[in-house]
Formats: sequence, structure tokens, C-alpha cells
Amino acid sequence: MSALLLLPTVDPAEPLLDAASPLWLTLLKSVAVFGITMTLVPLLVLAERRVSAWMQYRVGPNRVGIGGSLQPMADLVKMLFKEELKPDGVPAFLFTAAPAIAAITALSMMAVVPFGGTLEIAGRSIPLVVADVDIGVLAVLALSSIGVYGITLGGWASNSKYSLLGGLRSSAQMISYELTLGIALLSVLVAASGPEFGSFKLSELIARQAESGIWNCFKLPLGFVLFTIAAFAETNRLPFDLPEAEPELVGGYHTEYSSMRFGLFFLGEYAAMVAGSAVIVCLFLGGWHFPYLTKEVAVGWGGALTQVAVFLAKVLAFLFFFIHVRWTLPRLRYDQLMNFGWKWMLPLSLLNLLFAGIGAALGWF
Amino acid sequence: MLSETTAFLLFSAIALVGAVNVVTRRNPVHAALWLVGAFLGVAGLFLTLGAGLLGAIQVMVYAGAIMVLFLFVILLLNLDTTPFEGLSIARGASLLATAATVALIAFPFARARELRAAAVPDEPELPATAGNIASILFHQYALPFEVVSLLLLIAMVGAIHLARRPRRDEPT
Amino acid sequence: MVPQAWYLLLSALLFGLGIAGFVARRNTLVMFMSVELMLNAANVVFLAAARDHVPARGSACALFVIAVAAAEVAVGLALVLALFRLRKSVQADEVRELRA
Amino acid sequence: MNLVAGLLLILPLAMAALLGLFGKRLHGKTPGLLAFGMAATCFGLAVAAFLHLRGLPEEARFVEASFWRWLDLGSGDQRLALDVGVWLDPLSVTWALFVTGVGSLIFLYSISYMEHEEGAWRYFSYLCLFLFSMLILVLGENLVLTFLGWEGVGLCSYLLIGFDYGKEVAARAGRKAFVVNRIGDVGFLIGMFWTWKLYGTLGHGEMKPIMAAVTAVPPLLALGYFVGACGKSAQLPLFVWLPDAMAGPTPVSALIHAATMVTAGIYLVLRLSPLFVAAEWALDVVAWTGAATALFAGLIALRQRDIKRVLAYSTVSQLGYMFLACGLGAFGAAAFHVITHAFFKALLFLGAGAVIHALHGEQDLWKMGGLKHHLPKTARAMTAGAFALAGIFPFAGFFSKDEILGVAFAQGYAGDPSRYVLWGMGVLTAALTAFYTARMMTLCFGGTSRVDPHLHPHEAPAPMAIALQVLMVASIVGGAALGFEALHWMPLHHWIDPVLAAPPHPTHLPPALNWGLMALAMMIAVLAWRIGAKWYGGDFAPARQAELTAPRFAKLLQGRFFVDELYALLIVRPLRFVAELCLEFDRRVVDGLFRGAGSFSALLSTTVRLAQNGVVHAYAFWMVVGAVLLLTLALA
Amino acid sequence: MNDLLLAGVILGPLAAALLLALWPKLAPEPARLLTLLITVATFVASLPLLATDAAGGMTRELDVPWIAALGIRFHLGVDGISAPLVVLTTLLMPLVVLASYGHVHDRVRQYCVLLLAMEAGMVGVFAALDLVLFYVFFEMSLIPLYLLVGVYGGARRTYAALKFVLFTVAGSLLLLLGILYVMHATGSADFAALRRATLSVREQAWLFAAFAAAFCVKVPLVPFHTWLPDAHVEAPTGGSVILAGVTLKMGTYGLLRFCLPLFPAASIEHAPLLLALAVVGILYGALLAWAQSDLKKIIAYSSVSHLGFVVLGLFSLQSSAATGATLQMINHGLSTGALFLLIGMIYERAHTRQLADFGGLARTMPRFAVCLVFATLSSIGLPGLNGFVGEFLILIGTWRDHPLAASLASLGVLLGAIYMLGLVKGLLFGPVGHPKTATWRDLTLREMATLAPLFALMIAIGFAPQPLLSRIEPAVERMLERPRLALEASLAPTAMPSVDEGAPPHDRAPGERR
Repeated sequence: MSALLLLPTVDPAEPLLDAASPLWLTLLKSVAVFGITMTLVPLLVLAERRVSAWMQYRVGPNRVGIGGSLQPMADLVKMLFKEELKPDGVPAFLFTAAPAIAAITALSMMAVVPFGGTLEIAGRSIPLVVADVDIGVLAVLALSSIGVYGITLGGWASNSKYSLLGGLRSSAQMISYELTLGIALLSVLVAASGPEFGSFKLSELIARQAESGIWNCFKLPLGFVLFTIAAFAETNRLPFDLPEAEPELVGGYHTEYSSMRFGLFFLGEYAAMVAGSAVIVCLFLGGWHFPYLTKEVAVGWGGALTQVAVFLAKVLAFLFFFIHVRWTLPRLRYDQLMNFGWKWMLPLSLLNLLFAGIGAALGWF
Repeated sequence: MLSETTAFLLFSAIALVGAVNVVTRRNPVHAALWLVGAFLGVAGLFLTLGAGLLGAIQVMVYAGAIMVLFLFVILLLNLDTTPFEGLSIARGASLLATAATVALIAFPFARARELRAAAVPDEPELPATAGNIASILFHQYALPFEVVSLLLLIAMVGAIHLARRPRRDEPT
Repeated sequence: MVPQAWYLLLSALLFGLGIAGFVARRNTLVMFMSVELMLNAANVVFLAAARDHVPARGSACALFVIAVAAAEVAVGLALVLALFRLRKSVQADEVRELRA
Repeated sequence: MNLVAGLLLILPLAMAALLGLFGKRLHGKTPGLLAFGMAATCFGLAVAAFLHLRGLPEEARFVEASFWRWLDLGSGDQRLALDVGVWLDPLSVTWALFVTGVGSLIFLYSISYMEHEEGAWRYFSYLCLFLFSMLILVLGENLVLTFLGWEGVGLCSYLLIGFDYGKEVAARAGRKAFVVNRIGDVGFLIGMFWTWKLYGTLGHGEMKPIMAAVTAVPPLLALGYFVGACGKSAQLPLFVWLPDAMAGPTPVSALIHAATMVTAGIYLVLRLSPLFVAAEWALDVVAWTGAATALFAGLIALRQRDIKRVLAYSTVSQLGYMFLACGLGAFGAAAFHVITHAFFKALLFLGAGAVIHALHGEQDLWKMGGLKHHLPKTARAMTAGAFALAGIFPFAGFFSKDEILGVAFAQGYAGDPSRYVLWGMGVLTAALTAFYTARMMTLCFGGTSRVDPHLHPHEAPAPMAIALQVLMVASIVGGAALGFEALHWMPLHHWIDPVLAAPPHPTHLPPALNWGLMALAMMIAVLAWRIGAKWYGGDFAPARQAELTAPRFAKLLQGRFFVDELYALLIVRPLRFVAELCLEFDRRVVDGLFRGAGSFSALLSTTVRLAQNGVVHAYAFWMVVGAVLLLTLALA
Repeated sequence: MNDLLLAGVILGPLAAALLLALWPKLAPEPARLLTLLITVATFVASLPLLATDAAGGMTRELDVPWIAALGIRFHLGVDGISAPLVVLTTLLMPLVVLASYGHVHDRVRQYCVLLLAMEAGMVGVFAALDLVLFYVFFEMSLIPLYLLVGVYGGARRTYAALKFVLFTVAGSLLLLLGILYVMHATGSADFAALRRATLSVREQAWLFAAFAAAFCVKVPLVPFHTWLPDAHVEAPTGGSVILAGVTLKMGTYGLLRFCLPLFPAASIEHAPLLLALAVVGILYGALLAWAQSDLKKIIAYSSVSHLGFVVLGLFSLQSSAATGATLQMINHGLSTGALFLLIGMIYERAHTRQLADFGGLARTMPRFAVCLVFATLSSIGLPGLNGFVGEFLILIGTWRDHPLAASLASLGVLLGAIYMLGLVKGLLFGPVGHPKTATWRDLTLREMATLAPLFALMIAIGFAPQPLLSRIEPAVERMLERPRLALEASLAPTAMPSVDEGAPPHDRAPGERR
């Protein structure tokens, strides 16, 4: 029997994570990323209410702080101190776990997004990304598919027909569009890698775009459009926000939720928006690269800051686009939504993939 | 700190606990969720084994798609919790059988593998990167690949046909 | 380098639990889940074995297993759905008509 | 000469075929006349052959003519070459002579006898076929042809006995005759096989030198032939068919069951006499069987009511005498008795036929009597035949029978006491013969008439009368003409003995003793005749008296020793029981076995079906168990 | 040197069968007439086959590769043994068709198709010289007969047909196994090659058992005979005639053609057993026949008895006995064929087969009476007719080596007389049995025409068997060549010089026989 219980031999040469980024540096970076996203989300909420008001020729929240700037803080306080309502006959653990899953998956997507190039300080080059995992893009996809659980369980756990139907509908929608998302992403990968397969890493993609100078959105315009629409669907944003649409399903899956649990769902949704736009920026809009401003090589503080600034500018622009779309396009009925997803988006994305494939083979990119 | 052994122990613990609960939970939804846990544990194991792509696919396909399907079915049918069947003789016998299977599989494998572990790998080191997997998939296993694709098509058609709600004019 | 034997032992345990679930449980859905467990155990073995030889090939095989599992679940659940529609329950032992 | 022989065979066959196919269209007497014409020509041919052979020197006195090669198989010593051909030699010509001679007379007789029968053409066609068979039996070149004739005559007797379809009795008697003959034939067959095995040939010509040279012959071989002879010539174990054969028309009885067919057995024994001599104790068996049959049949004849049955049993008895003669080695005497017997027995049968014809089918002696006034000529003829049968001096029977007794006594005198017993049995049978012949004659012709009143018997028509007259003359003259041993006038012996085997132990009686014996025999015959006539002449008082003294013996005789019932009990019924048993065994066991196999598989399938009980878990469980077993197997 | 006559005789009827099968609109009567013409044409075509090779070799050979991969050849050929049997088959066929006018009135076209297919199958069996081809024809001839009995038969026809098939197929499966093994062991399925191939004694024992099993069921030898009476009772007249006339001969032909020459050592070893079975068959069959009350069953059991004689002849390993046995196969075909035709005729009139119901037919149906008596005499082996020649040769040959068996067998001749004459007496003589006897018409011209050829042949073979025997004997001797050598070797192992098994069988120059 002794032969059986072989003790595992520790092999120092092959640590799990590469030595270049010691644990504390990763923690630091993750705190930084978390901090940026957490600040962006309430601003986003405020921005959305202000922009939508501006678009509808009304004022929007301007009471709290100067011109409503502290409105997010007010919302936050509301969320925290409102009474936690829990309908009876509800599986307690799942009821609370569902919004948490939604929020966690959305936030953890950011870990993979590269904010900038590599920062060269004190002899240590620090890639400005939390975890540049070599299956980077796939992680995004994986997390988005886990996100579905949050909504589904949320719908089921609140023990009411509306929320159940809402939950199921939204998850069905997210799964359908996830397909298009994946294929569009694939086309980008194919285009980026050329005849020989490159890698899944976002930083690699950005480098490729910087190298050729042309952003992917120009190389694969159809891919860019499809990816954005799919992103909208993934985050249940307006044209596709039927599940929690007030008139039909009374708030969809988060009808029964109140205060902080609702807050988490809310956070999840907006964090997903931020992450979605960040990924789009990296894939199609050249990430932190700007034709003349940024340089690929490792840069000092100045260069890094410009890279991060460029990246954030692009993300904010895209977020504005998100909000803009919400208050312009009418809501899609559920069957239209599903039809559009399966009978239009999917074939087009396959076409795009074909185009990307041919292009990569012939070396257009 | 986060060396491979600890990762292995952590993930296998998750997987095992998940698996046990899947089998023992009376409420199918809980069972499903524990299964998701088990899948994530196994995905982790894949990572420790260096197969990153598999880990992602495992999460995407198993946890993301298959389990959602399960949840759909469970939720749509809103099954109530099944009363836990007592440990009848059949149950006992079956457990005994499983124990036997486990012992049989584990024991020789462990021994056999160790003996052959030393054997020189017959092919050049092929790390499980997406590129290598893809090349194997499309060169050596081209036929199985096509067959599986056909299988998936058939499964789709079959599933649709079976689960289709019969239209009014059709007999149920 | 965790020795392969441990992976195999783990997969054996998973497989055993899968069988236990499959054989012992009445509910068809749980039986399906246990089958998934078994398939996962198989995947683990694939990769564990491949790690010391040709890692890529292990993954390729695991991929096939996953594909097949997906197909199987699709059809299986469709059947369960049809069964439920017919019998209003998914207890395996209530469906005994298919008998010689 | 071949032509003569060929014709002898072809003519009867052709006539039989002719009558068989076109007989229906010929009416009245024509079929009979045609048949008689053919028979007469055959007789002429036989005489021609006889004369031709007399012309030849003694040792070359044979003619062999083979027409076509019937069978030729094997090579070297296992060669089996048989031709269809003729073998004429004194023995076969003698037989041919009296067969065709008596035969043509009976054909003549049958013309008028069968005049009113509607199937007459069929009758004559069978008779011609019979004549062909008898001739080929006698003239056949090898034993197989003899066997062909042997079965042919059996067949014809079957057809002729069963001639009158309607009568169930006739049908059964025919079948009985054929079957019993067939038992004999089996013996004949086995004999033939054995001969071929030992001597490699069956042809008479080829066997002659071999038989002459051979010293030790397995007795069973000879007995095989003897069984065949017993079957055909109705000896003790196999005689039961002859009395029943009387169910056939009377001329048939006369021709087949008195003159010709029954003598075939003797012919066979004579033809193979050297074999019998060489087979140590075979001849003794023949002798004793002959004597026993003679005595046995004689006893039964005493109390028979039917005139034809009396004659039938007397035939069996006389045949017994012939076999006794063969057994004693006096083959010539046997032949002599055969010929004389043919004459007077044919005469008696035809006479009886005339009587029955006159009484419109009445055969019971107790319903006859006083017929000598109505049928004077028939009565005279039958009396001559009766005297010949009884062995009274001038008549034929006396000489041949006496010769046989003489040989018996001589051998006893020469030192073998058992021969004396045989002689004693012979003498006793002679006495019995005389007695029952007298009884028959007086019951039939003498005494008061017990005939049915509105029957007025009339004399037999011309053809029948002629036949009777010729035979009467033959019965009277025949004996002395062919051989008066005491006077050393033995033309028949000189003619036939060279062909036959020399008697094993030749004896010679001093003339005085010879004459003494003849006188004794004569005296016994006359005495027995007078007693018989007296007993049955008047009011049967003495007969009834005798019955009272030995009632059980009388009933035994009356019931014919219950031989038929005995056979039925010992052979027929057990055989049928075995057959039934086999049938039951066959249906139940053999068939059951196979049907059982069928039901067993059905049983098997029901048990296996139980495993499919529809419970998914059971299937799962058994799958696992199977996997476990496989694994242990693989790993062990 | 391929000769197409044999192929013609086989494929002719087969093609005709197909033609008829695919011609639904053909009315019954023309179909029957067409079949009659075809069968007669086939008979005429098969006559030249009788000119067999004096040395006993194969004539009219057709050797064409059939399944080249397995080395199986479409190899046909006829010698002294199979030529007469083929001609017997082609002779019986037109008679069966002629007889069908009496009792087959519905589905006539299918009846003809079955007959033609069966004829092709049976001729194929006798002409095949390749083991696999033989097996194919062996099975092919089985199916139409099954349908014939199963569709056109009497009350329990399905039971009888199924039983018949199960028995035969069970046997022939063993045969197939045997053939496969032989092909595996010797590498070829061709008869000529196999006759020279040497197999170990143990192999031969097993193979002999397998081959003999299939053929004994077909013969049928006693333990396997229970299917025969059922099949006959339920079969239509035509079916019975063919079943008795030819199908049974396939068993004995198989024994002679395959068991004896291919497995000589095993043949001698098993000879006593088979002789015993044969003798039992003769006596047991005769006894059963006597205890029967159904006409057809009597004849069926008589067939068991007669074929017992044939097997006796074959396994006495005597050339004259084996020749007699082959002749007896043909005689039995003629006499039993005639008897079944006659019973069919009486059945068409009386619609009952119980012997007890009949009686006194001779008066009202004289022609029927004459024919029945004639056929009976031939069947019980009256000298002068064909039956006797066969039985005589068998018994005289067997007597040389097995006197006891031969004498017991000759008892069979006696029993034969008993039950057959019982049959004849029951039918023809005695008081009138069946009330409607008077109404029955005597044999019509057609019925007489059916019987005439059979009776003619009976007389011809009875009086002059030599032309036929001279053809059969050399072929039979060639078959018995190896078993006899093995027998002599086993009897006197030391004296005999080492026998070169492989030497081609030396032909006995015809001259040498004189």
C-alpha cells in the first residue's frame, strides 16, 4: 500500500503563477481595478439618469450635491438602509446568492482586461493588467455564461411566477446571444492571429492592433457591430431588457428583491456594462493604443498614465453610447428578440467568421 | 503558497463535496447547483493539469450550458422535493457494487500507471495549448470530429422533436 | 508535480459516486446528473494520463467527451420532458410499461 | 433345341399377356380354348425336348441356352454373372413333362368348369402366367430364375385363390398363402446368398461340378433351401396355407395345390440333392419332417367334412412321403412318387370338382352320398384315383409308395434302427390314407343320398369327362409303367438317377423280403379300405361309436389340432402386439423427444423473459455488476 | 471442355419458375400445361446424361469459378450414380404435374413454380461437385417442398411442414459446419480434390458424424424418421411423390457421394453402427407400417424400410451391394412414386385415407386394382420386377461380410409382403367397404398415362437391369475405392504394402473384368 500513497513531489521549477508578478503586486492591481470599477458604476448610474433626462429635455437629479453629483451616494445609502424583504417559502441561501453571483461574475471580468501596456519602474516591468491569463478572452466568455445563473436563480428563488418567467426569459436570451458573442470574438481571434494561431490574451490582441495600426473595428466592421449588439443583449440593456421591463413583467427577476440584494443586481448589471464596453474597447477599438500618443514599448509613469487615460476615454465614450441607445431604441418583443438573435445575428456572425477566416488566410490583416 | 498540490487538494475537495451532495440532495435544484460546484471543481483540476483551454470549455459548456439546461428543465417542471427513498436492499446492493467498482478502478490504475509512468513518452512534448489541441483535432482526429458534429446535429433534431409541444391537431 | 495516482483515485471516487447516484436514485434527473459526474471523472482520467505523455491529445479526447455529453444531455432532457408530460412525474420506477 | 426351350417359356407368358390385355373382349369359351391350345403345344414341346435328350449320351444329357445377360457385377472371385436362360436336363424335362401334361388336362377341364364365370378370361390369364412361372422355375438356368419362378407361382396361387373377389375368406386365404410362401422364400434367399458366398456361382450348370466335388456343406445352407421347400410344398411348420387355399376354384386346387406348385419344393431338393447329401444331418431333418407331416396330415384328414379339405390334407400327407424319400436318400423314389401323385391327385381333385359342379358348389360330404347312380363315369374315375392314392396293387400309388417304404425298411434292415421307426410311421400313414380315402368315397358316392332334393346332379360335360378319363388311365397304368422295382423294371430311375445325387448309403433288399413287404403293404391298404367303407357305408354307427371312445382326440382332429389358432396365438398376435407397441413407442418416445426439445426452448425463453422487468434501476444494477465482473476478469 | 447440358437441365426449370412467378396474369390451366411441357423438355434433355463414362469418372463437367475469393467453384458433373438419379427426378416431375390435374385446383400457378424450383434444386443436388454448391442446392430444394406441404397440404400441414424443415435444417447445419471445416482443413471445396485429400482419423470421425447426421435425417434412418409420416400424410399427392421419390434419395446419395469417399477411415469405423441402424430401420419400419391404418403412413413407413435396405447396401462396403443400393434408390423412387400416385387417385375419389373405410374396389375399379397390385409387387420385391433386383444385390452383397445383418434384413422382405398385401386386401378384396364405392370412376386415361412410364420402367429394370447396372457399378466402385483400401489396411495391417493414399484411384480396365 505504501506505493499507493506516493506523496506529491513539489517541483519548484514549475510554479503555478509566473514569478514576474508576485502575489502582492497582483493584489495591488486588483484593488486598483476594483476601485476604478466601483467608482465608475455609481457615476454611470448618475450619468444615465442625467443623460436620459437631457435627451428627454428634462433636468434629471440635481438636488443632491452640486447638480446632482452626490445622487449616487444617496442611492447607495438608500440601498444600504432599506429593509431587507424576503418573501416566505424562499430558499434563503439561493435568494441572497443569486444577486451575488451576478455581481461577482460581472466584476471579475475586469480582471482580464489590460488597462495599459507594461509599466517600467524601479527595474520591474509591471503589465497593467490584473491577470493576463493565456485563455484571457475565453475567461470573459466563461464568466458571462456563469452570469446567467445569477439571473436564473434570482428569478426562481423569489418564488413568484413573474420573476420565474422573467429569469428564464432573460437567461434564454443571454444564452442565445452568447452564441453570437462567441463567434464574433472568434472572428477577431482569427483575424488577429493570421495564418498561424496567436493566442487568447487580450494584451496580445491589442499589441496586434497597435502593430498594424488599424483597429479591428475597421478590419471587421460587421464583427464589431455584431459584438456590440450581442453585448447589449448579454447585459440586458435596453433593446433587449425585456426580462425586467416594468410594464410586462413588473421588474422581471428582481421584482421581489429589495435594498442591498437589489443593489447587488443593479451593481451587477452596470458592472457588466462597464466590463462589456472594456472588452469591446480592447477587441475592436485598440484598447489603450492611440496612433501617435501611445508607444508599445514599456513606458515610464507618464506613458502608462496616457495609456490608461486613453483606455478610460474610450470606455466612457462607449458607455455613453450604451446609455444613448437605451433611451432611443424601442424595446423588442420577446419572440422578435429571439428571432433576431437566432435567424439574423447567428448567420451574420458565421458570415463574418468566414470573412475573417479568408482574410487571415490571405493575409489581408 | 498557491502551489499545485494545494490547488489540487482544494479543487478535488470542491469536486468531491459537490459530487456527494449531488447524489444525496433530495431537492433537484440543490442537486443541480451542487453539480455546478462539482463542475467548477473539476474545471479547476483541469487548470492544475495544465489544460487551460479545457478548463474554460468545461466551465462554458458544462457549467454554462448543460447545467442551465438542467435548471431550465427542473424549474419549468417545478418538481417538488422527492422523498428520500429508504436504504432498501437494492439500494444497499447497488452501493456495495459501486464501492467495488471504485476499488477495482482505482487500485490497479494507480499501480499500473506508476509502473508505466517511467516509460518514455512516445511523442514529443506537446503542451496542451489551444494550437496543439486544434492541430490534433483537425489532423489525427478529423473523422471523429466530423462524426461528433453529426452527432450533435442529430441530438439537436432529436431533442427538438421529442420535447416539442404537440400542436393542437396532433395527438399527444 | 502531483502524482498521477492521486488524480486517478479522485476520478475513481467521482466515478463511484456517479454510479451510486445512477443506480440508487429514483429521480431521472439526478440519474442524469450522476451520468454527467461519471463523464467528468472520465475527463479527469484523460487529462491526468495525458499530462505525462501527450497533453494535447488528452485535451482533444476530453473535448470529444464534452461534446458527446452535451448531445446526450440534450436528448436525455427532451426525453425526461416528454416523460413528464406523459406521466406527470419523473420517477424512474413509475415507468415500467416497457417490459417483456 | 434353344428354340424349343425358348418357346416353352415365351408361349405361356405371351398367352398370359394376351388374355390379360384383351381377354375382356373374348367371350364364352375362346379364352379357355386359347389357353388349352397353348398348354397342349407346350406339352408337345416338352415331349420334343424329352426325345432330344434321350438321344444324347447319358453324361452329356443336358442343354444350356442363355438368351441375354441379366446381371453382371463385380470381378474376380466376387463376380456375380447371371443370365436369363434355360437348363434342360432329365430332371427339369421330367418336371416339364408332367407339369405341361397334367396342366393341359386341367386347362381342358377348366374350359367347361369356368364357362359361366364372368371373369373367365382373367382366370385363364392367371393360369397361363402360372404355367410360365412353373416352367421357368423348372427350366431356369440358375437358382435366381428358379426363385423367379418360385415367387411367380406364389403370386399366381395368390391371385387364383383370391380369384373370387367378393369372398372375404378367399382374400384372406390368398394373402395367407403368399405370406407363408414368403417365409419359405426367405430361407431360399439365404440359401442362395450362402451358396454364392461359398461357391461364387448360382448357375445350375456351373454348380453341378462344384456340388459333385464338394464334401462338407454347412448343414444350415441345405436347411435354408429345405425351409424354402417346406414353405412351397406345405410341410409341417408351414403347411397351414394349403388347406385354406381350397377356397380357390377347384381346377386351381387341382393344378396348383396338388400337381405342380407343391412339387416345386421336391424339385428344389432334388436339384440340390448333392448339397443335401454333403450336409451331414440335413437329410435326417428332411426325413423326419416328411414322416411327421405325413402322419400328422393323415390324422387330420380323418375327420374333415369338406371333400376338398380331405384331398388337401392327403396331398400334404403324400408330400410328406416324398420328403421322407428324399430324406432317406432315395431321390429317384421321391421323383417317382411325385409323378404318380400328380396323376391320381389331379384326378381326385377334378373328380371332386365335377361333383361340386354337379351339386352347384356344395362341398360338404355330409350333404352328398349315393352319387354313383347320377355320376357313374366320375365315380368310376374317382374310384381308380382313390385306389391309387390308397396304394392298392395295380394302381400307380402302390408302386411309388411301396418303393419309399422299401427303402426305409432296407436302411433299417441295413442296421439303422431309426429307419424302422420311419418305416412304421410310413406304414401307419398308408393305412390312414386308405381309411380316409375309403371314407370319402363311400360318403360321396356310396350309401344313402343326402343330397339337397331340388338339386338333380348330372354327369360332367365332355371336356371335364375327357380329362377325367385320361387321368384315370394314367393313375392305373402310370405306376407300373414308370417303375416296378421288384421286377427291376425301372425306366424312370435310369432316366433320372444320373442327374440326382447317389444315395448316401445304398441298400439292397433280398427279393423275398421285397415281395413280402409289397404283400404286407397291399394287405394293410385293402383292410383299411374295407373298415373305412364299412364305417361310413351304413348308418355311421361304428363311426359314432369310435367318436365316443376317444371324444377329446376326435374333437382335436375335428379342430385340425387347432394349428391355425396356435399360429395366430404364438406368432401373428404377438407380432401385431409388437407392431402396436412400436407404433406407440415411436409416437410417444421418439417423436416426444423431438417435440420435447421444442417445448424446452419455450420454457427457457419464459424464464429469461423475467429479467426484462421494466425497472431502469434493475438494468443499471446489472450493468454495474457486469462491469465489475469484467473488470475482475480483466485484472485477475 | 465445359458442357452446358447440366446447367441447362438445372437452370431451365429455374428460369421457367421465375417466368411463371412473375407472370400473374397467366391463367391456371395454361400455366399447368406450360409446366408440363417444360418438365417433359427437361426430361428429354436429361436423357443424354445417361451415357456415363465406363471408367466411372465424371462426365458433362461444367467447372466455372463462382465465388473466387473463397475458392468455391460452380462445378457440376454427373457419373454413374448421379445420372440415373437426375433422370429419375426429371422423369417424376412431369408425372407429378400430370397428377396435379386431379387435386390441385386453386393457386395452380404457384404450385407449378414450386415444382419447377424444386426440380432445379434436386437436380442441382445430384449434379453438384462442389461441397458449398451441393449445400446451396440441398437447402434450395428444401424450401419449395416446405411451401408445398405447408400450403397445399392436409389438415395439420403447418405442423408437419415445420417439423420437416426443422429436422432437415438442424441436420444440414451440422453439414455446413462440416463443409466449412473441410474447406478450412484442405483448402478447397472441390469434390475431386477432396477425394485425394488426407484427413487425420480423428478429424474424419467428427466430419463423418456431421455429414452423416445431415444425411441420416434426410434418409431417414430410424431415430430421425418421425418427420416422414407426418410430412407424407399432410403433403399433397405431388408433394408426397417427390418427397418419397427424390428427396429421400438425397440423404443416401449424400452418404455415398460424400461420407464414404471423403472419410474412409471413419466410414469403416461407423459402418457397423449404421448397418445396425439400417436393419433396425428395415424391421422397425415394416412393423410400424403394418400397425398403421392411414394409407399414406403405411407407404411412408415402407419407405423407411426400403431406405433401410439402401443404407444397408451402402455400408456393407461391397461393390455389388452398393451398386444394388444405388439401383434400389431408383427402384424405390419408381415403386413408391407409383404407390403414392395411386393413393392420391383413390383419395381424390374417397377423400379419406383410412384403410378400414375401403374394401372390394377390385370389382368396381379393375384397372385401379391391376395397377395397385402391380405397384405393390414391385414394392415388395417380386422377382421379375425392379424391386427384387435391388434387394437381391444388396442382400447377396451384404451377406458376404455380415451374414446376420443380411438374414435379419431379408426378414424385412417377408414383413414387407405382410403389410403391403394387407393394404391390397384391405383396399381391393373382401366385401365392399365404402358406401360410395360404386360411384367412383375407374382410372381415367390421364391417370393411366401418369402410371404407364413407371410401370414400363419397373418391368424394364426387372427383366434387364444390366444396362443400368453397368453404368452404376464403375462409379460406385470409384466411390468405395478408399473405404475398401482402408478396410483391407485395417484388417491386415502388416501384410498390405503401404497404401499411397494420394495415388489417383486406379481404374479397372474394362477388359480386365472378363
